[in-house]
Amino acid sequence: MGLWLLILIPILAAPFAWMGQQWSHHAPRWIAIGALAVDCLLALLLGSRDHAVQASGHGAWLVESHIGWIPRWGISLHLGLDGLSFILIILTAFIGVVAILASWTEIQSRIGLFHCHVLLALGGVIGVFLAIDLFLFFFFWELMLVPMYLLIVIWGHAQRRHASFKFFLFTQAGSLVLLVAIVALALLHQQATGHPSFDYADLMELTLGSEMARWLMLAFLIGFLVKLPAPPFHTWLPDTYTEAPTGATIILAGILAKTGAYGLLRFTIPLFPEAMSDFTPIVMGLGVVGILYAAVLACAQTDIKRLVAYSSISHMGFILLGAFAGTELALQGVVMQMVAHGLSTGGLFLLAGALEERYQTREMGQMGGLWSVTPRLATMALFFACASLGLPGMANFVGEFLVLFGSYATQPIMIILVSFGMVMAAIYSLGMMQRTFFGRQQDTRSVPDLSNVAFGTVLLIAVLQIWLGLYPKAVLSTTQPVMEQLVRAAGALPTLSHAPTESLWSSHIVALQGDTP
Amino acid sequence: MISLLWLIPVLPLTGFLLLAFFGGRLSRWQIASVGCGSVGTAAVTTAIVAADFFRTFPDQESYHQTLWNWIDTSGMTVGISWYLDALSLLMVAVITGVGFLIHVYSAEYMAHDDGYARFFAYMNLFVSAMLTLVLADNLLLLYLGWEGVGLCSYLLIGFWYREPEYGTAAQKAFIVTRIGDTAFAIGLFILFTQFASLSIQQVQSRAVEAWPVGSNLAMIVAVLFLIGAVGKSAQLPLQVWLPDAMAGPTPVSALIHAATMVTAGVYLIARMHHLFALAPMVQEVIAVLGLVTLLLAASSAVVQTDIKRVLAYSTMSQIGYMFLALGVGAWSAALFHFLTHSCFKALLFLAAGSVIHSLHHEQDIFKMGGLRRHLPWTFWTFLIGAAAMSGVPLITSGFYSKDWILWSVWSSPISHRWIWFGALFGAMLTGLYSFRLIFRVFFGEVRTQPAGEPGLAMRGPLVVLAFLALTVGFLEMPHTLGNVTVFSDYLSHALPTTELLPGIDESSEAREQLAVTVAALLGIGLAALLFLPGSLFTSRWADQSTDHPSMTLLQGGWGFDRLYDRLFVRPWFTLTRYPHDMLDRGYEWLAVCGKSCHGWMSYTQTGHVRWYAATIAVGTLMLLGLFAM
Amino acid sequence: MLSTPALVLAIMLFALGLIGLLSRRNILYMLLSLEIMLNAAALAFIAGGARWGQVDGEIMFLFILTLAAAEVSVALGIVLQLSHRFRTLDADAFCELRG
Amino acid sequence: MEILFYIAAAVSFLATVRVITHVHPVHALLYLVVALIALALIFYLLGAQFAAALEIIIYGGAIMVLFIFVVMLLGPLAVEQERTWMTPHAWVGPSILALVLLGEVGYLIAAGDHTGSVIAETRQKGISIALYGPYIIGVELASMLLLPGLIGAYHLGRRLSREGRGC
Repeated sequence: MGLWLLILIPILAAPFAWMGQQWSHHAPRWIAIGALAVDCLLALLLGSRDHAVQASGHGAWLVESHIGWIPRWGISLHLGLDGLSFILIILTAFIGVVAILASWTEIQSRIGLFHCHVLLALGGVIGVFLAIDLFLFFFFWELMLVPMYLLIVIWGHAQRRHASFKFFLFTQAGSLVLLVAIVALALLHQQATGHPSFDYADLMELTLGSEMARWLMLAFLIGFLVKLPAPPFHTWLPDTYTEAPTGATIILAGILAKTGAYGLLRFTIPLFPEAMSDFTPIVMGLGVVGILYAAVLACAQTDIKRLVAYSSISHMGFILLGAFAGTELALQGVVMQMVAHGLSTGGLFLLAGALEERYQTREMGQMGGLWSVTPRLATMALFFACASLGLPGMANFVGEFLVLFGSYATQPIMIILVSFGMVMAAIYSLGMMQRTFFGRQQDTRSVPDLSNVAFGTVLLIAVLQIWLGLYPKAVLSTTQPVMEQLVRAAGALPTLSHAPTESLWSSHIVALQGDTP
Repeated sequence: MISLLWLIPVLPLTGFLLLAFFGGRLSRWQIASVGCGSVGTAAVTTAIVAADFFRTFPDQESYHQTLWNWIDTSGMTVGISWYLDALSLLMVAVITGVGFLIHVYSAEYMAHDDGYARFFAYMNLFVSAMLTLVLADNLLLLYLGWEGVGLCSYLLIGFWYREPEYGTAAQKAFIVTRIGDTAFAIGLFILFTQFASLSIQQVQSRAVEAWPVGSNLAMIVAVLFLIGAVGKSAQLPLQVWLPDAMAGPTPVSALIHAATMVTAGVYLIARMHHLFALAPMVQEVIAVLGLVTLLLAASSAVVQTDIKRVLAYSTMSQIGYMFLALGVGAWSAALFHFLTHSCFKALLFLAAGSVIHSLHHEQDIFKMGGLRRHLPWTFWTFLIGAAAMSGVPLITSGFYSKDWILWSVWSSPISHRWIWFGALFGAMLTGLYSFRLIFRVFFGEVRTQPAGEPGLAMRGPLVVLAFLALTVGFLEMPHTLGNVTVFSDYLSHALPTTELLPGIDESSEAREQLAVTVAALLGIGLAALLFLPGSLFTSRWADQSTDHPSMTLLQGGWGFDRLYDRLFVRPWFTLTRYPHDMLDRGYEWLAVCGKSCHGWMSYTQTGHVRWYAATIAVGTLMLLGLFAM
Repeated sequence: MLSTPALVLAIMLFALGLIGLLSRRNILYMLLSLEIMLNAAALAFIAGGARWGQVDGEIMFLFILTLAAAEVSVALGIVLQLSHRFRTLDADAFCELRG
Repeated sequence: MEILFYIAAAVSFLATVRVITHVHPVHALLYLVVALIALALIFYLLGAQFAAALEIIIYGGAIMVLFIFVVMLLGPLAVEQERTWMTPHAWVGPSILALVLLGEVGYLIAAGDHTGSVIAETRQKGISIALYGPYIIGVELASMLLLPGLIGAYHLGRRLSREGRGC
């Protein structure tokens, strides 16, 4: 029941947040923060209890909840919490609070409705991270989309209609493909066993014809790649991130993008291990292209939010790269990167939004020399620029480097290419700092520095960045069993090998010594 | 007491945190005491740790301390752990010692700057990162320090952020070194994939076991590490950032771009010497790179007009000597030159800063002159520094270190004679450009009136450094002159001793030393001839025509900037000129298509009810017809 | 026995209604034509019911009657609105919904 | 019997033709009423007496009255036609056709065939049972259809009156 509470708390709090507007301006905000905080605590409680790992089917679920729903179609209310979803739910609640704090001054109209939508979207996201019945998963997948759309179209900036429409079209198209594949899987299960099933564990045991598996895998892949996003499906992202209100952008970049990555890890890879093997180099190639292409475009931007948006695409490329590298190390890196990216882009968008709020422009050409005007903002921007360029000691570095270390064994050439992305990351991050905060001051208006609320928020993210950068174990040890299992599940792949181990090393030595005279 | 080791990098870090969070609320005096105090206590801690280390030294060659496991997952174990041996202790001592002196100096030098707290915060962060770099037990932690010092270098070069050119210089420094860092990172990937470890000692011992000398992988990794080192240490071909880096405040140039950070490459190669020993061809490349860099930089230094740029090029040139030494396997000689260099180059920069300070931020040496009488302290200390850099024999440290390098080049089995001649020519050029500065700045008539000698906080470090620049050399003296081997004995526990060619004897060493002495004195003499006011050629060379093509080439550091501009920078800007996403164009096109289709279809929507009724009827008829068939 | 000619009549009436619907521009006539068509359909149901001796045809008639009543009440309301707004009964004038 | 059917069919056909060809709405309405009555007769002949009665009461009565009301409400639009509406040939045609139908009904009464009423009674029961048995959903739907019809008519009419006042 605890799992249901995780989903229901934000959803049930949503109408109260709406109504709260009648009482005071801040009531919706506090209701939303309270709901998310309770959610976060509950998740911590559920995740940290000493559970005996239930070996039901293929999931090593810490907590599981199974209620029948529509037995005729094999649909049940099946939720499961494991290390991966645990981490992501904590992240969701945290980023949600950050998004609300970031909108503290920006959102002044229809405050109640805004927070209602935020809570609904987050409830949907948590549902996505928990559902292990594919039908239920899809339900939540759609549930999180509609409030997001409304958030953009009601509170967005000048081009919001275009952006929200694009966002909706892309994500809906992806969802449609996903839906078709999910239904097809259930029907195939019916063919094989006589009754349809949407259950994760049942579908894992399903053996598919290679042709069929390939098509279904492609559908799952595309559905999640759109959300991630990876090229060539990424073009909705810059428009959307730019036009959405800051809070919504933080949720989009910090959490929604993770649902795509989560889908890849949870469904695409374990459900179709054989079919993936052919596609692994292509998908990893997409990751590489994404990293480099988006980095080049980020360097070309003059709009600060678009720059951050492209950098965000570039960072998501690491997730794609690591997810399909097939080594446990790379997968651990992916998890780390998911968390780190959520924190760093969340922070960057918060700051970019604060700049936009102050100067009513996003053009970096009209800024410059703001260090002396807004020192707090500038310092924090510098911090997050460093995080984004992968400075060691920050969580992003751990994520990126684990991915690179883990993938080098299988794809050395790609990793070398990706390394150029690291140089480009330096170029665009520092370029952003230079054009915005350094140099001569273009706009001599005096604007207020970061408010205490916003500064505290950013500082909190920064502390988390450093903490996870120096002590990533907090995340990694939680997800390690999940990733071990994932590698085992995908172990059928011929191209994949485990991270080098002591024994592997010594055999290597023996082989080499055999060669040398 | 040796367990206090972890405090050494943590103390400056604490200073940084204090200044970063409370810098705005502290008075200048408090800021300076936090900034200098943190580094000073780190220096004291170093002394305590060193004392403890030496107590057990030859028996226990290294000390290992793990604070916590940084990354420990899926076959990768990397700790936040320190490794102290003779090499890292030397580095730590230089960093904290020289660093402390420079901090004290800055307390006065930067006294009137707005960003006082910011400056000390960055400086403390730098010291912390640099200490992490040299104390790191594993390559990943080393990389952390490596990138950390890069960041601090960036921040400090662009310290006066209102000047766009300074910002450009800062970005250039970071990006160029990042290219090297990236190669370094790839090297890490290869090593980890091969040996499942990142511990420096473990990796090297496994590499020695697994890779035969000259094996491909060893070469590749060595080359990648070399690129990293070259980037950090401003050697060819990634040297272009260092002259521009002089945009930062002068103490920054002294600490980062002379004494410590730029020598990180030297440290890296020395640290990974087992690996480099497996790749002799790469070692040769190192030697040649060092030689070429030292010659190019020295020749450029001769014609610079900006006092700090002269020193920047001289730094490149001196680090070229260190690389040369590393290349011929004279590990200890390279480190010895590092030690003397950080003393005399820090001294030179600080003295130059003193000059600049008193001339109201005038840096053009053609607008200086005759400062000898006005700034006696500065003059004498600068003179000592310049003498040490040129290698004035017997009394300066620079002589002993440079002589040791040249002797190693001469006697090493993996060197060539022409390299030695090149290096000798470089020594001559060193004397030339060092004393050109002296004669231009301190002799002749006064062109800009100085404000007067700086205060105690600036003079003190100058004097201490001048003393060190003279005396540090006595730690190691050749056979022919006293045969003191304190330094090489000490380092022999961390680095292999230099191999000598068979059949080399003391007489040839004496001859070689004579050549070095002559070269250095020749350079000084030439400088006196050309630049000393009142001498023979001065009038002809005084109004040095700077528009001569060869002169511009030399002044621009042999045109590397322009070359890279053509090769990389401009194509890159062309590539990033359009902020539009080409893929997005595809989708937009799709949208336009859809729109026009929709427009076309909407012509059928006439709004006439009868038309709709008719189409329904026709449609029904067609359907009926279909069923009928 | 009478159902076949009744069906023929139904078809003829339906066709007439359709012709009226398509040829008249006056919205009122179009509504009348619609009524004719509905009646034709009702006739067809009744004839069918009579042919098979079942009550379903008449029940369908009842539904059609209900439908017609509802339709007419709303449609005439719309006609009143339109005529009020456009001052004409020309159906082709009411084409604001065109694409 | 058959001849009665054919005559009624002819009447309804001719009346319908006049409905769609006539230029005056009131005339057309008159013809439509005639056509509906003829249809009612045909229903009766086909054995659907209840339907025939409803056809006359609801269609020929209620719905057509609605139409008439509307035509009258549209007064200003058709005011110049007002005079021509009441010319003799306006009601001559419908009258003739109606007389034909009257004759038919008279003949039916005179023929004294009353067996139909007995059949009608049993049929009626069948209809009712079916209507509230298997077709209950349909009845519900019909009621749901009528309610919006009611609301729609009320709403549209109300808007008109308010706007009218506004003008």
